[in-house]
Amino acid sequence: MTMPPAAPTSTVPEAVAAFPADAVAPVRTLPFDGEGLQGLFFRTNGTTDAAVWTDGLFMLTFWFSMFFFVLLMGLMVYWCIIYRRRPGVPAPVSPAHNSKLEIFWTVVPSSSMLVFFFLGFWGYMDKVVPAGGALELSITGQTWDWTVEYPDGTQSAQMTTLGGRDNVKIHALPENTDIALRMVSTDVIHSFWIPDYRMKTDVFPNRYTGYGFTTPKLGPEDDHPEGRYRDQWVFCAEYCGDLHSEMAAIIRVVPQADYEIWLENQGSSGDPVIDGQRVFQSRCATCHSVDGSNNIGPSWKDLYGSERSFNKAPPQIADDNYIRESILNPGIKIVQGYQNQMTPFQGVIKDEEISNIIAYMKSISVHVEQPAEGEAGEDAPGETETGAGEEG
Amino acid sequence: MATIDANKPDLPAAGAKSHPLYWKNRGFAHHFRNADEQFDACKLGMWLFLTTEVLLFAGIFCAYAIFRMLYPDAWAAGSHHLDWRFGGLNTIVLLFSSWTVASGVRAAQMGNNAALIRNLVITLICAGLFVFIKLYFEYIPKLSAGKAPGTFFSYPYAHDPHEPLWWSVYYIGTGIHALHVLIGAGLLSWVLVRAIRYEAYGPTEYTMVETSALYWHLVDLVWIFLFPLLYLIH
Amino acid sequence: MEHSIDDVHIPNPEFDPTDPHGLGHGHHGHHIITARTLMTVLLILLFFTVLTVALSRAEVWIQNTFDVVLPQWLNIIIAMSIATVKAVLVGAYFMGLRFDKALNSIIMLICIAAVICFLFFTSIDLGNRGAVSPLRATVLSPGGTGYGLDRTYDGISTAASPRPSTSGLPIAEFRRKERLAELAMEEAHEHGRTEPTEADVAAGEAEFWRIYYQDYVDKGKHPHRHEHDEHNYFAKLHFAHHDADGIEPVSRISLENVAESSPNYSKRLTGLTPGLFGDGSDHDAHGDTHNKSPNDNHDAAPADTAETDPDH
Amino acid sequence: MSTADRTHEPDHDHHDEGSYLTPKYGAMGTVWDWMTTVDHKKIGVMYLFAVLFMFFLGGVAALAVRLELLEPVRVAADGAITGQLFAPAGAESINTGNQIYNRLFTLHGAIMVFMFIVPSVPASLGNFFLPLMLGAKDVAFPRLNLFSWYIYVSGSIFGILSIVLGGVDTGWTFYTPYSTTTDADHWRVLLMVLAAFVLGFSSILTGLNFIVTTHKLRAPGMGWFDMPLFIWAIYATSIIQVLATPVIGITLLLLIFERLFKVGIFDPGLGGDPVLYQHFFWFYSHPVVYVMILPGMGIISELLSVHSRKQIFGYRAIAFSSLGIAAVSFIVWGHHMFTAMGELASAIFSALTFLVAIPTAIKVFNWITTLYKGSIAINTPMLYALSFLFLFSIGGLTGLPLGALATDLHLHDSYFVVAHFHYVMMGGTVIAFIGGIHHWWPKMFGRMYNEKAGMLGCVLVFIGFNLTFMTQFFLGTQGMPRRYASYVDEFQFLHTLSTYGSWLILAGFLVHLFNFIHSLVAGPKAPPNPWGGLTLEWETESPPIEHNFHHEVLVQHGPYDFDTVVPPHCDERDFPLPPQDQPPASH
Repeated sequence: MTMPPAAPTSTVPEAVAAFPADAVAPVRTLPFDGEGLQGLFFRTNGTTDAAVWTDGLFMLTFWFSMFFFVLLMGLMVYWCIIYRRRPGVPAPVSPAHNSKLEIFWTVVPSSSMLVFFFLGFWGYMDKVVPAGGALELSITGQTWDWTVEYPDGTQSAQMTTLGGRDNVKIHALPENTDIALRMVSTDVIHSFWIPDYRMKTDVFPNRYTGYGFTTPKLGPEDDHPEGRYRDQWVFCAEYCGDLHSEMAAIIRVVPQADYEIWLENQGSSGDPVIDGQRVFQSRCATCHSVDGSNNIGPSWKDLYGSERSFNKAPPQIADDNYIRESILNPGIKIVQGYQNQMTPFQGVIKDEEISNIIAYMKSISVHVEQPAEGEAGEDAPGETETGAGEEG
Repeated sequence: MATIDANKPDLPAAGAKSHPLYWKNRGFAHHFRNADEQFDACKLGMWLFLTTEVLLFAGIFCAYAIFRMLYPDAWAAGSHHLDWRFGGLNTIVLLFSSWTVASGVRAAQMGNNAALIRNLVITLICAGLFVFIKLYFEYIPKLSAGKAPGTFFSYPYAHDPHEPLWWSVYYIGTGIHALHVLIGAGLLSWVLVRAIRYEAYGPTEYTMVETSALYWHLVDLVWIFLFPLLYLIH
Repeated sequence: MEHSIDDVHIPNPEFDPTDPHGLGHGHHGHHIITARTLMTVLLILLFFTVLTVALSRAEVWIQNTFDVVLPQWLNIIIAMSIATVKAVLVGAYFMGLRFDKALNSIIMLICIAAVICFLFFTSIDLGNRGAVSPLRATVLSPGGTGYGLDRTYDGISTAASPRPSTSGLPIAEFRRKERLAELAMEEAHEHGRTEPTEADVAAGEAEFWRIYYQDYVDKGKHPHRHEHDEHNYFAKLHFAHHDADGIEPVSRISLENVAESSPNYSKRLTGLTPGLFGDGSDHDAHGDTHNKSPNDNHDAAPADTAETDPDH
Repeated sequence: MSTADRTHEPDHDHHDEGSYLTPKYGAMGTVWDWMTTVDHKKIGVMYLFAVLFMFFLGGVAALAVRLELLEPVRVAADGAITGQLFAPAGAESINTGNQIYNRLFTLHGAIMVFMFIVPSVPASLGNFFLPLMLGAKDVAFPRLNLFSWYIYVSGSIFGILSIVLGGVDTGWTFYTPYSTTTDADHWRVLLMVLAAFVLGFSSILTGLNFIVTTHKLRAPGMGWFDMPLFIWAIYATSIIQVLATPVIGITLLLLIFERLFKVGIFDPGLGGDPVLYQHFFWFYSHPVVYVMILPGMGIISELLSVHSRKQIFGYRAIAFSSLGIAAVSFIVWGHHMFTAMGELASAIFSALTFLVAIPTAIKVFNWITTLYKGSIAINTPMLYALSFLFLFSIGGLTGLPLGALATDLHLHDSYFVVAHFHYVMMGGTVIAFIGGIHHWWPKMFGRMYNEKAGMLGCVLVFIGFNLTFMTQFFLGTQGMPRRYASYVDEFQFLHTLSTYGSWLILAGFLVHLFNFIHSLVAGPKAPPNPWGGLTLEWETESPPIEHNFHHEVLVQHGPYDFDTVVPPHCDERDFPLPPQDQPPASH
């Protein structure tokens, strides 16, 4: 495993270490630390005001429902037993309706519905309106990945394998901070769901949506061998295609100081190959591999400089221009054997990132003369999740 | 089969033509109690069907209203590309045909087969005229200028980026309406053929005329709203 | 037991077994509308048609002659009221609802109620997206992102209009650029060049706008309709209102003023900052917004335009 | 119930007729006879077998989906992929397996919604029993009825063709822009959309037919409030079908245009709006939820009343609540889109959504009160009715947190929603449907089924159902999104339980299947009125004769007057009346 360019110093907790801190953990689950019945429902008790409100409202409806359910089912079973049919015995005459009773059981539930509506609406407004001065994250949903951009333009390059999936991006957030999300999609509808904050909102192409939440305050219960943090899942909740179920990310709530170090470590390393590899990991690894295996898209291994044949275009050598075009406008030339599934990155990706990607592709291609045996040339291609797994 | 049994007593033959479709030879289906009930049932069924047509067009009107609200400029610009003279002419054609159809129903009720045939023929001519104006003076020139829906839009001098949407709504709305004109014309042609060949409709048997006429009026109704929305409001 | 499908129960003139008391005999229940009524209704309908057209033309005339821009809702209310009156006439007389069983009218009313629900609630949502956070109503790129346009559909011939890959441009914008390139190329060919020079591009652009306004004038719709021009998205991006002769564009509106000059677009596009994510002065928080806009590479991109701070 | 023997109408009596099932024309002739029949009973039976076949197809897809979810997909330390069932041999990525999974759940949803549950009760039991219960000889437009059957068949063929060609992965909701861009190089999605479009016409025509029949063909003496509650439910259903289905027609038509021509109305790539599609879609698809459940409610009203031999409690309240549900269903569709809509619309729709709870609650209260002082027979239909009350109550009550905005933002598109609508759709409609089939089986086919086997099947389905879907409530609240081919390890235990439950459901349905086959082949002959029902269908023979009734019927008592009327064809010793010293309360 390559040492990260900006090696974590001993003062930096391992949990917020710089790229690539992808220790393989094949089976690892997030904690189940809720209490009582509420814990059974939600795994962890709500940590923020909005989440606590939601849990409370949920439990209120639960006990309300439970009351009526037990009452009705109890009566049903009881009457079925005592009024069971006996041959030759008629059912006694009983009234066919009772206006007072019927009005009673119409009015009472109706008025409680009003309460549920107002409680729900109150909690809703709490969630959709972020606090003023919140830390604003800009989120782009894309098949099948979330790109989270911090206010300074940084994007996470930290990956892990967790709960059975590769390339789960980790996005660190400072504890006890107001966060506002501004979200947009580049292709189809997604939905950004953080179950721990009990909140989701759909992410649309060509239109902004957003919501806000507050990160929890960390306590001793969040201490791990690698440092103090709390992981929270992000899921895509609106069906978006083949890898909908893989469109997950982790929000890692860390202390403020760790957050700043982490943010620092996500910046450019100065080496285009390393940076290109980061872009690959954060944007491309869902669909492309670098070990030669075919995924949704062609593998990048030995791609650069090879001759590509297309469905509806004359063959071409994969050079810089081709790669640029394929990133920005992938629908123009579709490699034989693949479908037109990639989202155009036009307007999404920066020129610098494209150059880094090209540098990275060159470094893992046999069609390009590699600079020298050693450092970047050989190790970079092995620097994938599976390669790391073998070593770990 | 439960309901519609053949039950043919001797026909009162005086002056009647022998074909079973001749209006005096027509009875009613066995599961109805009398002919009036059957007539009412058919008419009720037709009205219910008309509600489904209204709701079908409601989708188009809804798309129109929503995008008008969101992109008023595109709608204003789009409306300026339409010529009110053709729209107005078509409105008059349809209103006139509605009148002839209503007169046709009246003729059937009065037992005046010749008038029924005359009215139906005029109506069908109006239907043809409507479609001709639509195609020749509207669709074809516009399409050849590139004012087409969606990606087919190739008119470079658009005034608003949402203009392709306007054309989508325009073509879908008027296109589905024109389709209904054709369906209605088909129904009326069938009535016409039966009126000519069998004298099938008279005072006691004009269900088919009445229901086809209702359909035709609905087509007219839809156009009464489409015309100002597309041509006049900007 | 024949399975005859047709209506064949013949009422016996002497005795109708299904109606032993003769209650259902004859068609006395069916109202026959007089020819005079029908003709009157037709004339009224034609009158209203002429009226609605005349009122619509009058509005245009007033605007062109007196420069008085009547509000849009007036136009809509008048036209729709007249259409409703016409529809009621057709329903009541031509379709006979007035003389028919009430049930049929009730069915139509229920149907119209459903239509109103449909329109009302749908427009409540789409018209109020920005009620709490203006951001939610913000369209990234007016006219679309171009995504998915290059997804071809093999089974269908698209020869009439090959689906372009617009590189993230709205289709109208894409066609405009196509045309500009064509015109530049024509200019180049005229001068015997194979590649257009900068001068050719400029000449092509001038030609484009000439046709643009010519088209306007030829249609007889507009020349002095300020309201219209104010809302003219492409025109206002590059050129001011036409000068006296109504054809030659004279000056460019600078990009910064676009939002101000267009109430409708500014409302949607500058809704970014106030409300949800700050107090309105916090423009920097959105400085990176246009990075995500697929068409930010194009100077005329509206999202870009509106989000751009004047001092940018 | 007694009939007025109108002796002066000899041509209206059908003394010598055989059962509608009796073949009269030889083998080929009989097939042709069935294919061209305008008899509502035959059409109803054909619908019954068709929808049950679709239920089987959709059920197979459901089982496959559950099987895949038995284990999470994991990338093991050595890079191997475990827990993925669907990937063909040699597949290198998770991708292939996911594609198959996505097609399977779409298949499940589309078949179950469009081809099974929407036509299920109205088109089969409704077709068969609506005219019988009204005392009519047929529906108002018999040929239209046959026509809508063929529309249904051709729509289903389109759907199956689409599946055979490789299936679609849009989800049954066809949300744009995914549905307009996926599988861009193939006709499959178009075929499936076309199938749904065509099936809509079948639904409209059936509903139209039933409304006219109810208005015009009630037997003499049958006022609106003498109609059985099943008819009320079907009537309300038909109103929704007629009013809502055209909107899905235009929606799917626009979707077809969108795919073929890229008109852009729903496509953000062309400036259109994907949320507009959702409004269009749910304006139909929310009311259609009540198209699914209302007939089930109608069945339950019949079952509870007949098998507890008891006046239904609050007849008018139940009848009007059916209409109330139909009316309210048109103004609550937005609760499917709380995560997509603006705040104002969300608030309005949330408030309106709670209106639905009121008529629904009224129904449940009335049903349970009906049991009070009844003479309750515990047999298969009654067990199903009781299961319905249990499961439907859960389904309804779990709608509360989904209607409240704050909780919905968490639960939307999660397994909680999946569990909720399965409790309503399957725990409600399917349970009622199967109960109804048992209840009317003797009438439809003239054979009794095995009561013990029926009860065993019911118990298995009930337990299996709760195991399958109760767990999904917890999955949803804990954070499991729906339509996931794979999931994180936290959820494995509950998913495994759920999959085991699905096998129990399968076992239950297999018991029913064999029971029905056995009954058709070797069941004992059914008497005309085995349960002592008072509605008109028990008046005629089992199975009914071709013209339904020997005489024109004249209604002389209400459908639930068990206190005062000995059921037709029944002995008073078996169905004793209560002492008549006190006047029965009438409604």
